[in-house]
Amino acid sequence: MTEALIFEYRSEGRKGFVAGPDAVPKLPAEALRADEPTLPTASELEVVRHFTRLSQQNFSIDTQFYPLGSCTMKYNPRVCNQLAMLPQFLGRHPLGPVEHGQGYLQTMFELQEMLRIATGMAAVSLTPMAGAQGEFAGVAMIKAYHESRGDDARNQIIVPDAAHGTNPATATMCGCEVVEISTRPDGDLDINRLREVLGPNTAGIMLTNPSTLGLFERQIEEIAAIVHAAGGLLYYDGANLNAILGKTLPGDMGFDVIHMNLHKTFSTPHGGGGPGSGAVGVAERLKPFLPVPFVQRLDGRYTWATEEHYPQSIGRLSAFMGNSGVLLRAYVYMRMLGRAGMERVADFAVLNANYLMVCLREAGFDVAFPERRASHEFIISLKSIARETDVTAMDFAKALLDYGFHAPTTYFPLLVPECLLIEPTESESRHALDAFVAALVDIRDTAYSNPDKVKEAPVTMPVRRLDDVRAAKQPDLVWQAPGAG
Amino acid sequence: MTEALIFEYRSEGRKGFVAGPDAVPKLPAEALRADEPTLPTASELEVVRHFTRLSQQNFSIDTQFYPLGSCTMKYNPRVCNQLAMLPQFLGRHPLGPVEHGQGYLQTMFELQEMLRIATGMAAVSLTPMAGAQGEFAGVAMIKAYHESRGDDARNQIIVPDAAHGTNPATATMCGCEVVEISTRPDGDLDINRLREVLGPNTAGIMLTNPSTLGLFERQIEEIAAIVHAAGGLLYYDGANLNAILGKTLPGDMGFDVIHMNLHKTFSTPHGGGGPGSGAVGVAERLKPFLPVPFVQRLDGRYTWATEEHYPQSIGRLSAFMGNSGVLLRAYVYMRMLGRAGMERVADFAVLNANYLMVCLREAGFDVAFPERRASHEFIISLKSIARETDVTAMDFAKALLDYGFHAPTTYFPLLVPECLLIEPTESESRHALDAFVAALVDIRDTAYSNPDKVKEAPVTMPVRRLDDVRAAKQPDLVWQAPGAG
Amino acid sequence: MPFVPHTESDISAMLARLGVADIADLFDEIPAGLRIKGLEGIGPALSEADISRLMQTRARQDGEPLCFTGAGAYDHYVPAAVWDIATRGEFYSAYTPYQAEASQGTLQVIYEFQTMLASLTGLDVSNASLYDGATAFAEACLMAVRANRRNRSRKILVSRTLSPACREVARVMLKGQQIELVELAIRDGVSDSDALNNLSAADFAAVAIQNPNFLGSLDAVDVLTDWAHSGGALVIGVANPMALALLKPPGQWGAAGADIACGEGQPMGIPMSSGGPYFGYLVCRQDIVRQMPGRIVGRTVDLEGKPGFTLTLQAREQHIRRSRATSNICTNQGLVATAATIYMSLMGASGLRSVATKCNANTNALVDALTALPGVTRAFAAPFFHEAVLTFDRPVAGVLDTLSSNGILGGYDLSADYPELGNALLVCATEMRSATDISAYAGIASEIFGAAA
Amino acid sequence: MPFVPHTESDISAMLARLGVADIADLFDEIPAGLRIKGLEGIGPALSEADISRLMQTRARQDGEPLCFTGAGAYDHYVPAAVWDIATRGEFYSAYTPYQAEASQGTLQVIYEFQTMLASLTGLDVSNASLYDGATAFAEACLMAVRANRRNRSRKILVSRTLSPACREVARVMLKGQQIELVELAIRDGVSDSDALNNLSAADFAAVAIQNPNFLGSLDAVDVLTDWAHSGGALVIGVANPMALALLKPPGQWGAAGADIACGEGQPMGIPMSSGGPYFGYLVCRQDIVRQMPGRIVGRTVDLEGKPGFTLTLQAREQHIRRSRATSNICTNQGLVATAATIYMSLMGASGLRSVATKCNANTNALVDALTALPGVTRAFAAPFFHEAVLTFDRPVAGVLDTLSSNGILGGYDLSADYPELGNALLVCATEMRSATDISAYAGIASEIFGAAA
Ligand SMILES: Cc1ncc(COP(=O)(O)O)c(C=O)c1O
Ligand SMILES: Cc1ncc(COP(=O)(O)O)c(C=O)c1O
Repeated sequence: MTEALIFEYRSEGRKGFVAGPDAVPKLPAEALRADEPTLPTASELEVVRHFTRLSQQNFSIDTQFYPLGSCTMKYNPRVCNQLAMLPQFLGRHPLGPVEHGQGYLQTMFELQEMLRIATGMAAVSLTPMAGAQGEFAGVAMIKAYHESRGDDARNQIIVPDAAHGTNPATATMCGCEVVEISTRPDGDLDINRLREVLGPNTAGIMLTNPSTLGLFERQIEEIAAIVHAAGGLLYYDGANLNAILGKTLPGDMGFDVIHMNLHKTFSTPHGGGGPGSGAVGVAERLKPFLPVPFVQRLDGRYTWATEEHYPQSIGRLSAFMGNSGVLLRAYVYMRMLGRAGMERVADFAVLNANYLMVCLREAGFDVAFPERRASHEFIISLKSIARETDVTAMDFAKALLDYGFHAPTTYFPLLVPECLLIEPTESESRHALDAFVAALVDIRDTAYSNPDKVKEAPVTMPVRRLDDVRAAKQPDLVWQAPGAG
Repeated sequence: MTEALIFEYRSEGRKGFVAGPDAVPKLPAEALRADEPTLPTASELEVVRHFTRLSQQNFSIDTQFYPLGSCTMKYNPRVCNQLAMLPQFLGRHPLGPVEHGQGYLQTMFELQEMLRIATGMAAVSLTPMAGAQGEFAGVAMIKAYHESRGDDARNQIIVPDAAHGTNPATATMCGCEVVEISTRPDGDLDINRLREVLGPNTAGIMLTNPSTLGLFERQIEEIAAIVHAAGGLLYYDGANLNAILGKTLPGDMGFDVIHMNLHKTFSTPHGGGGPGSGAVGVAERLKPFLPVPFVQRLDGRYTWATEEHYPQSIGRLSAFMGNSGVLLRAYVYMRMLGRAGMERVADFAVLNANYLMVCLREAGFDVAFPERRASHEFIISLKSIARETDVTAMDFAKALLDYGFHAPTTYFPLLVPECLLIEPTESESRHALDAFVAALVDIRDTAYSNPDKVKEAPVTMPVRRLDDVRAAKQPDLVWQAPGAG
Repeated sequence: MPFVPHTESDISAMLARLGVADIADLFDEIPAGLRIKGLEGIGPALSEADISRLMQTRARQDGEPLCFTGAGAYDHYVPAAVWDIATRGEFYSAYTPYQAEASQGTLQVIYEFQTMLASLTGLDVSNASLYDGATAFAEACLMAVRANRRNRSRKILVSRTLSPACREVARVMLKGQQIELVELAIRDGVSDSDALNNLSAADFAAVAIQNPNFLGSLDAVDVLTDWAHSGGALVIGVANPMALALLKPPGQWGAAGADIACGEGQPMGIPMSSGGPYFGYLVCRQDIVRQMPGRIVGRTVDLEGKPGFTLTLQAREQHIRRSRATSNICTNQGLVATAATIYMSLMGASGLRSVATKCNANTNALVDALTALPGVTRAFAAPFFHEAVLTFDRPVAGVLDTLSSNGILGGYDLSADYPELGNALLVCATEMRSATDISAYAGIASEIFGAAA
Repeated sequence: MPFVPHTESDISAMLARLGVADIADLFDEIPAGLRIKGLEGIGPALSEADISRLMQTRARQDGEPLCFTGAGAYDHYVPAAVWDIATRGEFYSAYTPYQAEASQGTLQVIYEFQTMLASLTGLDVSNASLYDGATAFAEACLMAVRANRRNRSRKILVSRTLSPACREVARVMLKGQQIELVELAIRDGVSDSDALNNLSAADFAAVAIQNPNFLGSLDAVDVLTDWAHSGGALVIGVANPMALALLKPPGQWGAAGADIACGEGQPMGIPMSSGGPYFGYLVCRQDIVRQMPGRIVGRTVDLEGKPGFTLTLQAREQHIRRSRATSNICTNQGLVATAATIYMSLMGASGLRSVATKCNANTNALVDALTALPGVTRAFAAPFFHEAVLTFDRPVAGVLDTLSSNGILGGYDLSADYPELGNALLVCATEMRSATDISAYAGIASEIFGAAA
């Protein structure tokens, strides 16, 4: 059943939430608004019912297996939410004095430390509010580093063609030029091409390792050596950290700066699109440039490190210090894992991915890099099925929804045609993986026996396939009261 | 999609919730159990997913209009839950000293007072844990009263034929004999018949007013007079208090004892069947017999009233003092309503019921008592439709589910054939009522045009109609591990 | 208007449809003399912010003392997921699952609940919950009287080691039906089996035994069970489900096992919450299920043969059988049972065992620490699960007061319920009590008892 | 194992299927020299009960001081329903709605969110949220530079009354693209319109105005808007959505209205939470929507013609346009926007207006109480919404310290950001502050300032 818009519960003269009797504002009349904004006039019950019903129209980790590649949809422990929402944490004003914040600050300090250790970097700042902002901080630090040395010509950022879109977009935002380099058929970087593009304009290279192809870049040490030799720095996109947690350290690989997606590796919830956290870690030489504020400990007291202490800092990226509530959740998660638990993350994320990859390969699916180990994710290509049946990766994705599975990432990375990027995560059971294989096999069988049926999918969702072209051509982005347009 | 049983996630050797390393119990070996109980071995994610998915298979107030007659399914404000679950309330040991309980005890005392005022009684005890236990307390007090006066022969309890099943069942539990009396065609009690059955064996009469027919008993003053004259006492089943809150008082009507269903009138959640609360109020003469403990105030300090203070008390009905958490929710609700809000409850519960009744009558449905005002609920009879189309009240009920409405109460009270007992409550909007009327009209149209379609309903629920006969004939009440039976 | 959605224009339109001028007219069947002006004495409405502030103040006022009291309510850790899920609107705000097709969530949960309770207790079938452990015990007694077809006795032999609250509630609930509880004496903290020599099992509809008993001790379950059965009495086993993670369940007591088991479900994920809502569980042998009070969920199939769940065996219940029902219970503790089901699912058998074991270890540690003080001794030698009785050289009340003013709930003073035990205190240390907590207790106790700590 | 469901037997079966002996073998593509022994320095795992105890201790340690500080984060009441619903698993644990058919819940909520923000600000279209108010401001500046087709300026004129944090974040985010923020001076607590005489609007891509401004005052929005438009500069309006319940929205400033509006969404049901997660909103005129950064939800139809919601206009975004995207933003603040949507739905326009009005009254009461003290004066005469600047006869820091040790957050010390204002303090009293709270502040202040209170 579709759900009306909340505005359609409109009832003339209904009062919203009762906040008690009104005072008259002490404000000049000409400053006041004349119209009434289009906000709902629904009763509390209608509001609760409306949003509860809407929630039921979502797939989520709490209700479905959600193997969305590159997104690390693992279990978000409920206790992380519960403890992050303790009233004192929720009620703390961001500008409150440190005397009323030692508990909070200590927690943030310890989180910085744990993240530092988990990545092998020299220091961590928690301010970036998502991966992309972490990237921004990282590239800005790289630029600031070069500038601090008078090395002003370095404004090229190299990114592999398989990179996530935020990487090139970030480079542009930082005023850099993007140089794209290709991937070899074996999935590793084309290192000869890299050599060609490196030069006096090279600011740095952005990599994620394992890459978005789900492959560990085996030449990483060599890459680090030649980029450094060319005067460039290495940026690590930590979106895929889940694959290596406790196994190897970006710091050891030679990276100078890294962002971590706490909403992936450290299991803070995605919330239907955010909030996230893109904490950044840096090698010693980038420490002076870290975004402020972060937390420092002096004589057992926790205080803010600011521009005052770090005058070369790239500055501030948020009004206060990032997404604190997200950081609290990550902290709770990490403390509950402890050392052994963190090391197990990569063990089982990688075991699950390889198991799923092998099961699918044995079931006859084309794995994009069959000679390679999967990291925490891997790619299958449906190109030959699409050619033979006209059933595409998109159709498979939609059909999976009817089986009660969220679809993997489709059509990313761009270089593998008709691809599904599949990331099961460590929190799914073998049972779930086997059921997912069975569903894909079933869909493929249907693709050959009755392709139209697959192309019709989904049929069990609140809506059938949506007209995206119309959405973009005739954008309907806000509701207009009938007769109001 | 149906959901597997939680036991079917069983995975050999999986550990449950991690509570840290195990100690060895200091217990004699022969006292220990040898087998392992059949508890789930699911992962935390599987548990969360399983129960979240199961929850989505329920209709509820938070998701559907739920006009279940006699059940008062009104909005349960979320804040009541939030405040009842403050950590100090949750963590308070029931035997904790009153010094660590003044906040809690004061709240309970004030709740007693508010309920006393709202019913016009002399005193209130909160211990009964649901309506039926409140009834037990009430009848036990009536018996204790007669016994205290040496009036030992009084062991008959009179109940109208429209009474809820708990009324006669309670009388039996208290060791009384049940005398059923009939209802007149106009819906009021057959007062002549009442006169006949009254006598020296009469312990009392149990009434609910408005009755389960949704009608206010107009002869109540006369009834009270003759029952009292015959030496009996009057019991008020407060399940229908929503209809008269702030309009009239059971105490004024002449009732000696009343139970209130806080999970109806005072909006504590039903929770899929409970917990409830059946607080009891009494007139002066029954005060010595109230179930203990309750809260008393002495010199501004709140303490427990126990057998010590009330030696004639019928005693205790629960290990501690009833369903405290439910009581806290009712308290918050009442304080948020305040006097004006409480008076509005009956206003709008009754307005909604009469409006819905009139709309249905005008749409051609047979209202059971068309000459009468509805109280907070009313009855329609589908007898003629059933005769003409073979589509029954049960079929209507099932068909409503496919329209996204919970069904009204069916086949109760027993004396109206093919009946639906409909209680909209004050928290539903006119919009919801109109949509409900439209659905019933639509189902009736279908009953005439395509009766099989209605008899097939529901088709949008997780299951189709269930085989109740098989359920009772071959009871499958617990899951057996395969091969274990 | 709080919780009423109507606007002025809705109201006028609705009244017009009804042909009345005023809402007050809808109450015209109430005799004029009975109509009131309103609820004088009820204060004005509080906003949500105001009531929040008020309740927070009251909650804070009560504090969060360190709890070493058990005696029927236990301070266990409740995982965050339990109530997060149980209070989802679809569970929280649903009614009893009368429309099975629209209530499969609740119904399946309860079926799973029944399975877990049956298995924990080692018996065949369970109902869907009763109000609390004490009323479950009373219902078990009533059930036993109905179910015992070998004798027509209206007497139940109840050990004095059985919870005083349960015995009191049973007394109240059994009184009307003239069923009598006969007390079996205590010796050394357990039921006095020697006293059985003076009794005949045939005189009793049932014998009721709690294990671990109210005093924390493991009781003589096998002896009592076999004695009862030898005379045709049924056996009612009362047990804390947490203990059943470790201990032989009622279904395995003696040669044939108890016939009925019941108890307080609170330890299964339910906060102490000043005493409720908790839930009572009641399980029994298959052959007496039709004497079971309360709701029962069964698994069946729908018209397409797909499995589904529904309330069943309703002919036992008040809404069908009315004055001849097995009980008057209607509303039970569904949501609490739901939470318990989630709790038991999260914990699994191994999780429960681990908690139970920690409770046992912590109580041992506490007992050791306290009995090291002069003037404190163990009352009995019997092995205990997670509660034990200590005897003091002085009245318990004063000791508890001092502890309380130091933020410690020191245990349950037994002197009113068991005067024969002298200055006796029942203590409990669950898995929640750390070594530091236990030292804190011992520290204050050592000041009281004047030990050179 | 916490959050890993595998049993030993699962693991062996899976490894067997993979043909490897050990999980470690799956990491064999990592060069040997890079493999580590594990994460030395990370402590052992804590159980859920232990981490709960730890976090509770830390939370308690920080206390709950009475808050009279605003400066970008406001202590409003958040109805219980807001986060109860927002944290339902289906909202909480979903990803970005890439599969629209399986994400209609989130998508419809965001469409409703967009509608509310557009309406509150009086503009045409909204995106689905940005990180916070400060980054939204920076993105608004970037957007204005892209959108202004009349001039190619890379300068933005920004009033010094605009939040220092917003200006700093914008500086950081704009630097790489060589976009410059030019400061417009303050006079009497508002933007100095006279200073415009020395400037030409044509030199700026946009003019940015905050109203109420950071100092709480109502700023000269009409004059500045018209001046900007007269020279072809766009106008970026920055506003607290709570204030928009009462005040003329950016879309109505001056003759033509602001072109872009943005701001911090925290007052809409989001706890202060040490600074985040909040959300930034960004709205604009229809004709420049394709320069908007961030996600946008549109309503469309499915193949049966039924309405449904989907992410749209994605060609602006990084995953499609990559280095030429409008922004690098990907993950936004979806859940927080969801909570805000629920909050605004509960409150409605009348509820917001009532809160806003109370805030205004309370801050007035506070200002009156404090300025009654010797040594405390109002800094400016300009009308204010719910924040005002007070000037002290002594350094602010010492006063705040004394208040803080009495459990009161007394406001925001302006002396670092606005040294020209002297000993200036920005205070705020939201609807949450009772008369008692205000007297408590005034009481301590009167002790400090030595008044005969
Ligand atoms: C590989 C990669 N890099 C960067 C990002 C950007 O992170 P965020 O969405 O948190 O900005 C993502 C996530 O979508 C990603 O998968
Ligand atoms: C009229 C009436 N009386 C008594 C009861 C029994 O109340 P409870 O279910 O709380 O025991 C009910 C509720 O079902 C009822 O509707």
